[in-house]
Amino acid sequence: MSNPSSETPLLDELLKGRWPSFVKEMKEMADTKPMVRDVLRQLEKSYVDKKTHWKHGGIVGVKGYGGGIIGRYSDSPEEFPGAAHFHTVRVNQPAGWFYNTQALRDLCEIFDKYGSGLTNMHGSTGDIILLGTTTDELEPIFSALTEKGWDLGGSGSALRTPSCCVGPARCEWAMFDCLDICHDITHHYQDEIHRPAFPYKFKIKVSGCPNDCVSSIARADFSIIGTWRDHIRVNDEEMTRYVANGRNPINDAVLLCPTRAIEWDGKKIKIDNENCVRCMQCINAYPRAIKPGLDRGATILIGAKAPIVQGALFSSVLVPFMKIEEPYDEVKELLESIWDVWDDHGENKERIGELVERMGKGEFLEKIGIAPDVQMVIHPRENPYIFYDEFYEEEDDATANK
Amino acid sequence: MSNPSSETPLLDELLKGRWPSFVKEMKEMADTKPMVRDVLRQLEKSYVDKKTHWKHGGIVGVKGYGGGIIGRYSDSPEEFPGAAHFHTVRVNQPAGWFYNTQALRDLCEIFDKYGSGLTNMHGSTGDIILLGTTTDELEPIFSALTEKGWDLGGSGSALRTPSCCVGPARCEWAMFDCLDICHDITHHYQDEIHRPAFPYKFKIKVSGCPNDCVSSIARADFSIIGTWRDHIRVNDEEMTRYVANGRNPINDAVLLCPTRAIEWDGKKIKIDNENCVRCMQCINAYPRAIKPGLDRGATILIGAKAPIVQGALFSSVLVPFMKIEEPYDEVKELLESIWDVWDDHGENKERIGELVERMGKGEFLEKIGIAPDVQMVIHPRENPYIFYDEFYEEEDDATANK
Amino acid sequence: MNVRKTDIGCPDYKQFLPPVILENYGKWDYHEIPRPGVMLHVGESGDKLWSVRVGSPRLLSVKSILYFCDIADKYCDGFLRFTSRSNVEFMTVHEANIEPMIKELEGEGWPVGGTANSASNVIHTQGWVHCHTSATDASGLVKCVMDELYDDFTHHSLPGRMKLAVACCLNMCGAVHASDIAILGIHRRPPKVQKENLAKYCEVPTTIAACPTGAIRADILNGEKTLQINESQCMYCGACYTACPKLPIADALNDGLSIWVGGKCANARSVPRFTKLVVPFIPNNPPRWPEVVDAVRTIVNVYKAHGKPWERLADMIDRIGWARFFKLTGFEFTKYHIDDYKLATKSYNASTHLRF
Amino acid sequence: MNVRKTDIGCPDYKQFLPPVILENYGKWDYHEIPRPGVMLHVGESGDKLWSVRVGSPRLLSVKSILYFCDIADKYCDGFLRFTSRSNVEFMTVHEANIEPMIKELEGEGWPVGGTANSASNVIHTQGWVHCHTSATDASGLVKCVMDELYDDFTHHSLPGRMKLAVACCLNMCGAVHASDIAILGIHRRPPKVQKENLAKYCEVPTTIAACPTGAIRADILNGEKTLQINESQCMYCGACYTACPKLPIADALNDGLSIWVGGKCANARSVPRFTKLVVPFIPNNPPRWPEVVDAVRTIVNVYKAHGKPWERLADMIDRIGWARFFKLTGFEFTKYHIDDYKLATKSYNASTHLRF
Ligand code: SRM
Ligand code: SRM
Ligand code: SRM
Ligand code: SRM
Ligand code: SF4
Ligand code: SF4
Ligand code: SF4
Ligand code: SF4
Ligand code: SF4
Ligand code: SF4
Ligand code: SF4
Ligand code: SF4
Repeated sequence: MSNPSSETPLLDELLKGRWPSFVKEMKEMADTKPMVRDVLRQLEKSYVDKKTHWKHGGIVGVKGYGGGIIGRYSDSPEEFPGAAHFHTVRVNQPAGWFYNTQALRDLCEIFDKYGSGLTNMHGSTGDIILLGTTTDELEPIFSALTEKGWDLGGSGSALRTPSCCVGPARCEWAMFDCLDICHDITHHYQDEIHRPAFPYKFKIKVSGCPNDCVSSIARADFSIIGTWRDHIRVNDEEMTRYVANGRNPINDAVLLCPTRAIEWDGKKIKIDNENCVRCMQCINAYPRAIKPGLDRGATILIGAKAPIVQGALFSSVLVPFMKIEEPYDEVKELLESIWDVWDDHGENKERIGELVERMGKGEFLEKIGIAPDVQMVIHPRENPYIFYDEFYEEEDDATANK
Repeated sequence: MSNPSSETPLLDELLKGRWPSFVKEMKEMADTKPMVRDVLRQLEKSYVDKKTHWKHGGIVGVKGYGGGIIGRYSDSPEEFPGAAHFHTVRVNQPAGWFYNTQALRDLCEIFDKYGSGLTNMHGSTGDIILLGTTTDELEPIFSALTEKGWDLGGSGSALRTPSCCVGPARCEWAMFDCLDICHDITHHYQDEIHRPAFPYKFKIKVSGCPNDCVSSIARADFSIIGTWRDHIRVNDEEMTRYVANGRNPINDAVLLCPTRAIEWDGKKIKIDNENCVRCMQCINAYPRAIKPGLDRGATILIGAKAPIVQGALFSSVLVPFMKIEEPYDEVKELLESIWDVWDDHGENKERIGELVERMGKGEFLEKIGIAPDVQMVIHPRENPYIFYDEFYEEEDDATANK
Repeated sequence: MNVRKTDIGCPDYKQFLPPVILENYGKWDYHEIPRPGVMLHVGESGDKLWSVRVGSPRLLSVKSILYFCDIADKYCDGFLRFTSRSNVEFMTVHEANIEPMIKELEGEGWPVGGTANSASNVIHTQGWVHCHTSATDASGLVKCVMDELYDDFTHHSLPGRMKLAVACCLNMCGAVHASDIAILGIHRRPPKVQKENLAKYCEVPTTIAACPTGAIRADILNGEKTLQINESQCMYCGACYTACPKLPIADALNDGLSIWVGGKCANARSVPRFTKLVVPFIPNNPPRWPEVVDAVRTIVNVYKAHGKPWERLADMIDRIGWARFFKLTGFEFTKYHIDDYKLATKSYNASTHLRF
Repeated sequence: MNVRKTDIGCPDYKQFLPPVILENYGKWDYHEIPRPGVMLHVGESGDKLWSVRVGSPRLLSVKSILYFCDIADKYCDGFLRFTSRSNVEFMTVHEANIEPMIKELEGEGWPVGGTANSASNVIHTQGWVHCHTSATDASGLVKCVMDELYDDFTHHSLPGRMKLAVACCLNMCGAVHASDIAILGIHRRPPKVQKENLAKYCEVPTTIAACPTGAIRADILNGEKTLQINESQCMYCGACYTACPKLPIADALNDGLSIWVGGKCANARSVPRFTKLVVPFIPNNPPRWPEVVDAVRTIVNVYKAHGKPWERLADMIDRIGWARFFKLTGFEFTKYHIDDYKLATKSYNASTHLRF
């Protein structure tokens, strides 16, 4: 039999170049796994045909779970029998994507034994992904995983695996314990993750500060982003040291501040805290000299999603400031009241952001019991199409005229 | 009979105060004109009832014209017989709203003779308005007007009276002859003004520079706004003189420039002309020291309107730069190609801005034969819903695969 | 017999331009504003032209216009003009005429001002004086507001230009959608259909077609055609009343005013901007509308206290933020302030840029 | 017999945190980036933690993961982490370990970099490797682009942060809608309905319901239920193919790529921004997609030449204007660039702010 590389001349082009090659990763497993070899051959065919050779066909899963597995089948199973089934298993990552080597070695062993031995570290939503196994192996793999303390992630119309930035574990700017709340919420809502019961998918992402290192504002239905309410802390000495080292706070902070809230006169940093919009720029540029305040919490935003169907949405402010403290009851109550309204009013495959848009944010706020706040909008309405709740009836009119 | 003032106690409150009183204006005519007295009495009733007492009811006009008169009837003609008919006559103003006293005296005589003697100088669209006359007087008033060289303005689904800023007549910033083009267009399109044949109203307003003193960008379907293409002219000596007089160009220009395109080092003005967006601020602040360039013309924008039905629109860029020169053929050709497309595709009561919105600006441009230009948008599209004109058919596919 | 003249268009503006303008046409060099209400334009030739701006209620009797003619004849060689805001401008090359002319005008109760950083005159509409869809009176509101802002019209008392507008219904005949401060008359209920004998007074299909939201449907009453309005679809625009007198929309109890700020038309510094809602509803309280006047005064005071030179109200609010604007004015932020129409999403705050 | 375990959730992260992190948890003082790919975090305690960031293709075999484990055991006391962009981070308190560890990793072909002002790794999706709706291959594109940007990953060669993303269809599983540079696979034609025997393979009502635009209608063929697609309503999203295998959307001739720029997620300086279209269509040209690589290189070069410190691509374009960006890159501006979807109006230039 010929060497597998000769079967994939186009893909072999991707073994060249300096960036690590996914083809190399696949070939490494192809040597021992016919499944991977067939997937590679099928991929080569895609490179020739310029189209995918996967098809969708029915839901697969493990007992008692409504999600966590993405079923995938070759459209040419005769040609690529090893690729006939090639489902992915989504495994819930630990908060912050931290591992010890023992845990990873356990996972590798399981993935090698029951599947292709290929992974995505990690999927876009944050899961550990075992890229490819057969329907038969699903139950065994699930048992092996739970045995070692791992569980599945989400898919379908369910809560998806929450994720968070590295936060307090390694970052000076984490305004609350992102890892802990991410872990806590994941455990608290196991049922919502594993048994799809929502109108559509729901994603939670947690960033410790407005830099938003998990892109929560763009990719989560419910975005928790750290912020502070009190004054920025400044240290003129440290700034003087930066300047001595050749840094220029006028260029790196003053001129970049979106609201012109910071001044530097060569000696002192002055912050107009009333106008500071917590954009992080001066802090990012001078971590030793400028630090967030100490009255910390998070802004909660709602509704981000990719463009299908109504166009992409970013999350927008729902609660300008909330303290984020164990046991996170306030967050959970908010989540549940949102899910209730979504349950009552959401259409099938309607993301929460689309519901807010369709219903109107003012109406939505009323339904979840939050008072309108001017910080929720960039500006008040520009059109006069106000539907007033309050007005007089004709009978009042009659009375009034008497 | 009692003194008219006692009939209108609420309105009499508006005789008080320092600002000139419209009630005083009306009362002046009420003394001699029962029509005005009844209108005043009806207005007093509105002040008591808190509602209008006018009703609409059928179109009135002069022979051969489809517009120019707004029919108005009292809803209580028995109570206010003088207000039974109280139509307005819209008279086309001269470009720039300049008059000599003889012309005004002529108008006053006509308005006094055939109507209420009340006017609006001017209506919001720019017309001279005779506020109130009866159906019988319409033909006589029209003859008297034309006799003295005046004609009606527009109403209904027609071209409305174009208007323009004071421009070259008294302003140093007029980038072209706004009065002349306004006059020329008005005369060229008499038929379009007087005989409604459009899907809806169409307004043209002409401003000599981006300050837009006739709010063309907010209130005209077709906005002609002066601009220049070459470099701003600066005069350091004049600036030095302003500074000697206590002015501060850093505050009045440098910090207010939207693109930071202007610098002042205490001696020299420096303009980054590539980045100047022609916002006028530095020029407005220092007319003697900073002046627009000399390669002058106008930006043409399309589509402004008030909010009914789809929300208010501003005009948006259609032609970033056009030379505006007699006989204004380029402007006229553009206008006509727009009207043609509107005629073919506009729905009843659909303003041109709404059509552009519905059809898509790209499509609209194609229809009127203008090439897309990035200056027409704030930014390129954010969503992936592109409908491609070009693609291969299945047959091509078959061929290609052979 | 005379041939009936038609389509003669407007008279030629050139005959109405004073000689100094004809000579310096397109060749003006610069201008100054020596005092509120007076502009000096200087030509490249060195010629000078003074213009005196006079506030007008816009609704003018021919008597007042004739009075203006007298002034123009006396001081301005018989020329005058009106502005795009309905003010009157008296132009003269005789500097010596300025003071006596102003004195005479002011003596007769005509305010001189409205230039540069003063409150503008108010662009407005017909209201109860002449329109059938009006939810309020425009001229009355303007009178009350300008009485209040009189000193701001006659002085350069503001940080920057301030443009006001009033419209009496959602048609917004004027500049309400793009003014620093705007007062808008609003209906809050659908027209009340006078179902009986309706078809006698109105053409049913035309009326149905007139409704922008498709809220009107044909109905039958006593075997005759009539109309009905779907309340939840109606946005109270009054277009149907224009078509059919049996659908009056005026409703003394539910009509009133809303107040808007932060629009602008000029491209100066920032791009043009739409006006934004600040007070959703104030009941009609003629003849002096004190609540409206108060609200306007509040806004003007905040602008005076917090605006920086050249800043329009919109520019100031950009700088201090809407939250602070609501705090400073004391207006309440409600769900009505949150857009829920077509482009609403674009007004949501999709960032953590917040001021605490 | 063992009880089947379910709903145990993810393991506790605490067990995976190295001791120095447990001790300094939430008490970090500041950080520095001593060289590309290396971060130093200093605790209030004075403790120091170095992290080495390694670029990963994301699609990893267990062999590579085990190799990473070996490295972590050797240099990092057995701890490591992955980033939100699929890079690997090796953390150590032993400064002396840094250089040998980097040498070893680089020796095995693992690039160290991706910090601060370097090109980021590319957030991407499944493509032909695993997804049925893909219009292109994600992993292949990423490989080609990162080969080209390799030196920009390993050096701080850019004015500011530059975040890249690839997605293989409009579902945009990732960050395409908010990245500095994004490559998006697109279909340009509706699925081709395989009408015969369709009902045997798919549940017709579910498929009809799956279409976001309502473009799919039931039809009858040979007396059996089948489907038809209204071409002019279809926006090529592929949702129907997910529901029914008889509606394949992949189409070698009409599938391809589009290129987008100027999105961002961080609230740093400016608010988050959506990505904008710059190249509407490039045909698929595997295995090296040279036209795509060229376009990305062009954009990166313009950014390098014209960006100012800290500016993201979006910030730079704000400053120089889109017209200049198109001029500098040489990309053609076409009608496809002009939005014609729901919120299009908001993207029209409603001002005379123009650069000539
Ligand atoms: C007379 C008039 C034009 C006309 O044909 O009638 C006019 C005349 C001048 N305008 Fe204007 N503008 C006139 C209406 C406008 C309008 C429209 C309006 O008021 O409805 C605008 C746009 C309004 C808006 O943005 O909402 C307008 C925006 C400007 C600006 C930009 C102001 C800004 O900073 O936003 C300038 C520049 C300036 O004032 O520095 C300007 C400047 C000027 C100058 C200085 C031009 C000149 O060199 O002569 C004139 C004297 C200004 C003054 O009043 O101090 N003119 N100007 C209008 C007077 C109206 C009135 O009676 O109050
Ligand atoms: C007289 C005038 C107000 C004034 O007091 O000055 C006026 C009065 C009317 N307007 Fe207007 N509009 C007047 C300028 C405007 C403007 C301002 C402008 O032209 O710069 C606008 C906003 C700009 C625009 O065109 O969008 C305006 C937007 C409307 C609309 C909404 C149109 C829309 O597409 O949004 C309507 C409703 C309609 O057309 O059915 C309307 C309809 C009306 C009607 C005809 C209502 C009706 O159906 O009877 C009003 C007659 C009132 C009356 O009793 O005379 N009027 N109207 C203005 C015309 C005077 C003149 O010819 O000089
Ligand atoms: C490790 C990671 C978090 C994690 O939990 O995995 C991380 C870590 C740090 N980020 Fe981040 N960011 C990480 C993804 C992000 C993302 C999300 C993304 O890349 O998809 C964003 C938002 C992206 C966007 O706007 O599109 C992000 C926006 C920032 C910013 C704001 C950048 C800006 O100017 O726009 C900062 C501040 C800075 O760099 O000055 C920041 C700063 C930092 C700091 C300096 C925080 C700290 O003090 O430790 C960390 C090192 C930065 C570096 O790479 O130089 N981080 N950071 C992520 C590394 C991804 C990678 O492997 O490349
Ligand atoms: C695996 C993953 C891409 C990857 O390579 O990492 C993925 C893969 C798929 N996504 Fe996704 N999405 C993945 C993250 C995302 C993200 C990013 C995120 O979560 O941060 C988004 C954008 C954010 C969002 O949720 O809007 C995303 C937006 C979509 C959409 C569009 C949803 C929308 O409302 O706009 C669909 C379509 C759908 O749900 O029918 C979709 C559908 C799919 C499906 C299930 C398509 C299908 O019907 O079969 C893909 C399965 C591919 C496969 O072969 O496994 N995927 N998907 C990501 C999940 C891995 C994980 O669990 O960690
Ligand atoms: S989001 Fe903020 S707290 Fe979290 S890692 Fe990034 S910079 Fe640190
Ligand atoms: S955090 Fe941002 S807004 Fe606040 S002072 Fe610093 S740069 Fe300005
Ligand atoms: S628009 Fe420009 S040219 Fe016309 S009057 Fe105003 S400032 Fe002068
Ligand atoms: S005209 Fe405006 S954009 Fe141009 S330099 Fe002057 S202030 Fe700046
Ligand atoms: S705003 Fe409304 S009520 Fe006022 S004049 Fe215009 S159409 Fe009439
Ligand atoms: S008021 Fe306007 S929206 Fe309401 S029914 Fe009449 S036309 Fe329709
Ligand atoms: S972007 Fe589209 S093709 Fe790519 S993984 Fe997501 S759903 Fe599949
Ligand atoms: S591709 Fe999308 S839009 Fe087109 S028919 Fe299928 S589901 Fe509908």
